[in-house]
Amino acid sequence: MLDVNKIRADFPILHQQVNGHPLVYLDNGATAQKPRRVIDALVHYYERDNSNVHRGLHALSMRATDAYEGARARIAKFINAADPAEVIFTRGTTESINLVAHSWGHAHLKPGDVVLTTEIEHHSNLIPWQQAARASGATLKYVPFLGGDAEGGLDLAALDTLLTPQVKLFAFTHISNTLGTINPAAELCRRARAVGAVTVIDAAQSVGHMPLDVRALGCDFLAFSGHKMCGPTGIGVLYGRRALLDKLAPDETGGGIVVSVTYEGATWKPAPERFEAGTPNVADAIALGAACDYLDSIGRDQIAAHDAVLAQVAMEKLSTLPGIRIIGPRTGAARSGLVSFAFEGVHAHDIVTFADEDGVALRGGHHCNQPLMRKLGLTSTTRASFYLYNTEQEIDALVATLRRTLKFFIG
Amino acid sequence: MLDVNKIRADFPILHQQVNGHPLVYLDNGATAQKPRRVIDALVHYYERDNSNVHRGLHALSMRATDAYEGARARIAKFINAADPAEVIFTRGTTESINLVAHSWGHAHLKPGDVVLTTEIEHHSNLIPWQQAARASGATLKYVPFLGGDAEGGLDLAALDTLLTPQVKLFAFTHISNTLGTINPAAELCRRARAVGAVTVIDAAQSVGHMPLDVRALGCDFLAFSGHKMCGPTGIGVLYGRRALLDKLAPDETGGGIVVSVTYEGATWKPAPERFEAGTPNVADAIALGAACDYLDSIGRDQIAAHDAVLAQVAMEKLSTLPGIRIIGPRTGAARSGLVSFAFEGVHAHDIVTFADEDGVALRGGHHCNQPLMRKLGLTSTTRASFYLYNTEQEIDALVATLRRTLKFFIG
Amino acid sequence: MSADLTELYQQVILDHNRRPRNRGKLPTANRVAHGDNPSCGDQCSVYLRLDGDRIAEITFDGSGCAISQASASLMTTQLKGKTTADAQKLYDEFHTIVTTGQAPEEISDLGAFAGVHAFPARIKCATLGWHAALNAIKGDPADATTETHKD
Amino acid sequence: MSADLTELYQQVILDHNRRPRNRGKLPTANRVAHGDNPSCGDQCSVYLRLDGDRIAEITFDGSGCAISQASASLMTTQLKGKTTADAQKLYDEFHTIVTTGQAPEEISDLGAFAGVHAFPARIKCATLGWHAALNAIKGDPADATTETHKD
Ligand SMILES: Cc1ncc(COP(=O)(O)O)c(C=O)c1O
Ligand SMILES: Cc1ncc(COP(=O)(O)O)c(C=O)c1O
Repeated sequence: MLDVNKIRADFPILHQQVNGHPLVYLDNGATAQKPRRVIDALVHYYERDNSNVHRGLHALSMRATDAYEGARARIAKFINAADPAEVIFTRGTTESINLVAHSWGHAHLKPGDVVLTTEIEHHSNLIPWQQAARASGATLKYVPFLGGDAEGGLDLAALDTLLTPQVKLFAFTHISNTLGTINPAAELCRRARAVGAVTVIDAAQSVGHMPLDVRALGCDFLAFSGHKMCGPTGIGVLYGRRALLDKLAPDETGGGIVVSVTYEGATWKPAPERFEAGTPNVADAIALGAACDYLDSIGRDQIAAHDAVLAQVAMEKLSTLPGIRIIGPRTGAARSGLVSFAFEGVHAHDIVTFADEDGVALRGGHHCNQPLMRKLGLTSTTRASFYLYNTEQEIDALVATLRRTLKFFIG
Repeated sequence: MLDVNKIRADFPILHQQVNGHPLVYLDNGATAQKPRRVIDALVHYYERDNSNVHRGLHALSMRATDAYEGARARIAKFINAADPAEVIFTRGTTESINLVAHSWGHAHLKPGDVVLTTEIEHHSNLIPWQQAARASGATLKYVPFLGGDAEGGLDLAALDTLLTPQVKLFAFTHISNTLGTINPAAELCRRARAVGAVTVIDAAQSVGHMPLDVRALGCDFLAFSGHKMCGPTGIGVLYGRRALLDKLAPDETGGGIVVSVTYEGATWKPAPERFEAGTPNVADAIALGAACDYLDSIGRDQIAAHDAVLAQVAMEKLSTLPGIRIIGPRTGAARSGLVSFAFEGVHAHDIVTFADEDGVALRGGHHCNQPLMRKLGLTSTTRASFYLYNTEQEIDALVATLRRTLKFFIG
Repeated sequence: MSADLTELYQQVILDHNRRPRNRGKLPTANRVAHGDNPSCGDQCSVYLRLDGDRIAEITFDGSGCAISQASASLMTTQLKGKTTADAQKLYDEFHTIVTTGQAPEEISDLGAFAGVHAFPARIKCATLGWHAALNAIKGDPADATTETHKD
Repeated sequence: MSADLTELYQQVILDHNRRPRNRGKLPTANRVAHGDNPSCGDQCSVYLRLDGDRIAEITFDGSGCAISQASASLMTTQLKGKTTADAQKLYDEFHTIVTTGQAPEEISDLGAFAGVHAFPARIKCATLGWHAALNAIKGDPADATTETHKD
């Protein structure tokens, strides 16, 4: 069990009033808050060690380089990568996926090939593949999702038909940011590997919320963002298997990635440098390492259990509200710590505005999932998403504010 | 005249000992240090306002969005852009240039076209154009540089011949990071425009060091990094003229840039959103706005004058050292606040290591300028680069440590 | 409920949200335009029958929050029978109302949207239908995406 | 000068830097390899004449800091006449010296590089020539880029 009071003390932002009420932050699916330790890592860096990395031999530059490469090693450990060189720093999940779609897609995709993804992807794991397919002449196909109690789960029977030898790459989300579905990622990788497809996991919603081991998952690439796992904005990771990275050309080029440059051309350093053109986001990478330390000091297994309990409690309490439709997998199915819901006749944005009046931070909209929304017959949902610092009392506050809103709009 | 003592008090990092000596930080060409105000902006954001932007209607999200868009407007003012929408946030100069090379290059370059750049460019304003030329079949040409007293100045006579109607794009640096050359950017833009070429200015070394006005320069694109102008790492800007941006497709795709998405395709929002896929680096963008406030509170004209005096004093004092070769334009020519030099028989890295023993932070190497180094007949130089917090006493410390080093190696 | 929120969700707005006027496609329309609010997913289509420079008939269709739906509904009641020049003038007044909270005396129901100014993120909702209507008048087939406009 | 720096720039290193041994191309070479230190621009080419598994002759060429040039120079004096197996063994010992600062008793001049361990950023400089030599022995035409190696 998490000592949530102790944890809350680590997060300065939580201790504020919003519109006269204590802040109830239930928008963790969009971004997580930052513990003191992460903020301190930034301050420490800028007050003591700030310097450009890699190309410097003076004390600050060596300290900065050690801290930056130390963060890379720390993150490699966090996801159990075989080699720190498999951790490439990016701006976030979106950039990580674009890097694979551009560099890998450009080198490997051709007409007749199939890129496979699913119907429940975030726009960031959807549009880059539409673009890669268009640029190469490959075909993009989607694994459909199920309805009923397993709503939002992938149709694994359809996968049998879809996973042909023409499939060169299979990109799927670990956890759906709208439905809360937890996909059986290791199984999906195993089956993709069986037909020779490269796998890309969108771990934006999972890496900070549950134990994650890239070697146990057996994926080729895995993308995530620091800001959703208590790290700073502007930093994320592309994990790639070394054997694949060493054969890939860089997407962005410039300083820091080259062995030799003439006016005619350039040769590349190996990974990870090859993929990190320009001055990297040193401070935020270091602070992301601090976020790993923080989460591991709490325990991601504990966090996952805590998230699951809150989601369960939330679903039970929310289902007492008149006219609510809760989206995503029901009892039994694997489900993460977020709950999306909708009411007939009251729009998500009005709900979010009313909740904000009571200090409750929710998200309403299409959650960067427009095609999925359409399939669900909705234009938007309201989403409450939980993390290690949330409490059952906060769920009561959520239910209370929703009840007031419904009363106002529906009577 | 700058009140340097007062300024130094704003920079926590400067008040430390390195190897038993007060830190003398002369590596500003690589990255600048951060004033308290910039660090505080980060802390304030993470302690009070942190939230995802754009898609949220709760208090934190609205505050974060206002601060993020406020930073965009602040930076637009800093460079005198006509419209905040012309400011696109990137990771830094390198990513900004890659964005133009990819998006603009892909749409506009074809065999027979010429991309023009110069022989003195940083790898980040060189390799992306080599790649764009290769991908499109265009030819890459270089404006040569001069020797003698104007060493490193561009050969403007050669430009007459080079600037033909085949030139579709001309990319050049505002200030050379190795030579200190200040290019006549407005004139270069004017002449490029006369043949219908689009202009890209690498302002990495200039924007934080002198007043800069994109409309007075008359450029189409301009790229810079936050970390070299007292802002945080991981944030930079691509300025683009609105008329050009609105016709450009995004390079990276994903959440936040779309109007409508189906399983078949997507349509883009206008600039700047179109070019900022995924969760942006909110905190660092806001802190970059704070860096603009800070620099303007001092005055960039004042900073430019201070830099120039230090460079002048440094060149005079350095020229007393036996066997020194000072690189870059001499008396009279436009010159920024950095000085590169070399000694026969003592390698830059040994110099930097010895200087570090005395607390003096220098950079030695090819400065991401390998082809230029070769043309200069050098493999590396040592560079001292100045900023608003540096003093003449620090130049004395520099000269003293160099003298000791020369004594050790040469006798 | 806070005063701001009561101001935002005035009776007239709730009423138009519950019972939208002039909702649905217009079979006789000779102009149509569509508006999107991409950040939140609100959508609004406006159908017009222009008779010379007079708006003879107008309807709307779409989905979104109470503010966007009520605003589109109320707009149709205000624009019907007006000239296109009047429509632009009314929009300018409406824009002033939602951005400043200042409603001129003579303006009746549109003044109900004065509360929006305290919720800047919702201005886009309130103006979505108006942007679509003005685009329809202009005969501009491009989507009226609220984020291209400076509201 | 600090003790660390004196340790780094030992007399034997300065001597090899000032008067490099076996410098220049080797006309009779049957093996050659090139090494790069991309972060700092140091370069080193090593030329070998292998006679069976014995290094009959060895020279180097390149540019870089005192550490890299002295190390390459000293290396040539140590490897000449050795078998390729001995060369690998010597490199392993050298690597231990520069990463730990511990020089075994019996090793003579190579011990001069023990001071490098206090300057981790310079380990790449000290090993550059060695990487090129081992690649030449292996007949590996690929550049020995120090950043591919875990020093
Ligand atoms: C002239 C010039 N251009 C481009 C760059 C690249 O900037 P960044 O590494 O911040 O992307 C630099 C700095 O290293 C520079 O000095
Ligand atoms: C499942 C999923 N994938 C991708 C993303 C995109 O992450 P980012 O915006 O940090 O690039 C998100 C978050 O918005 C997400 O929830």
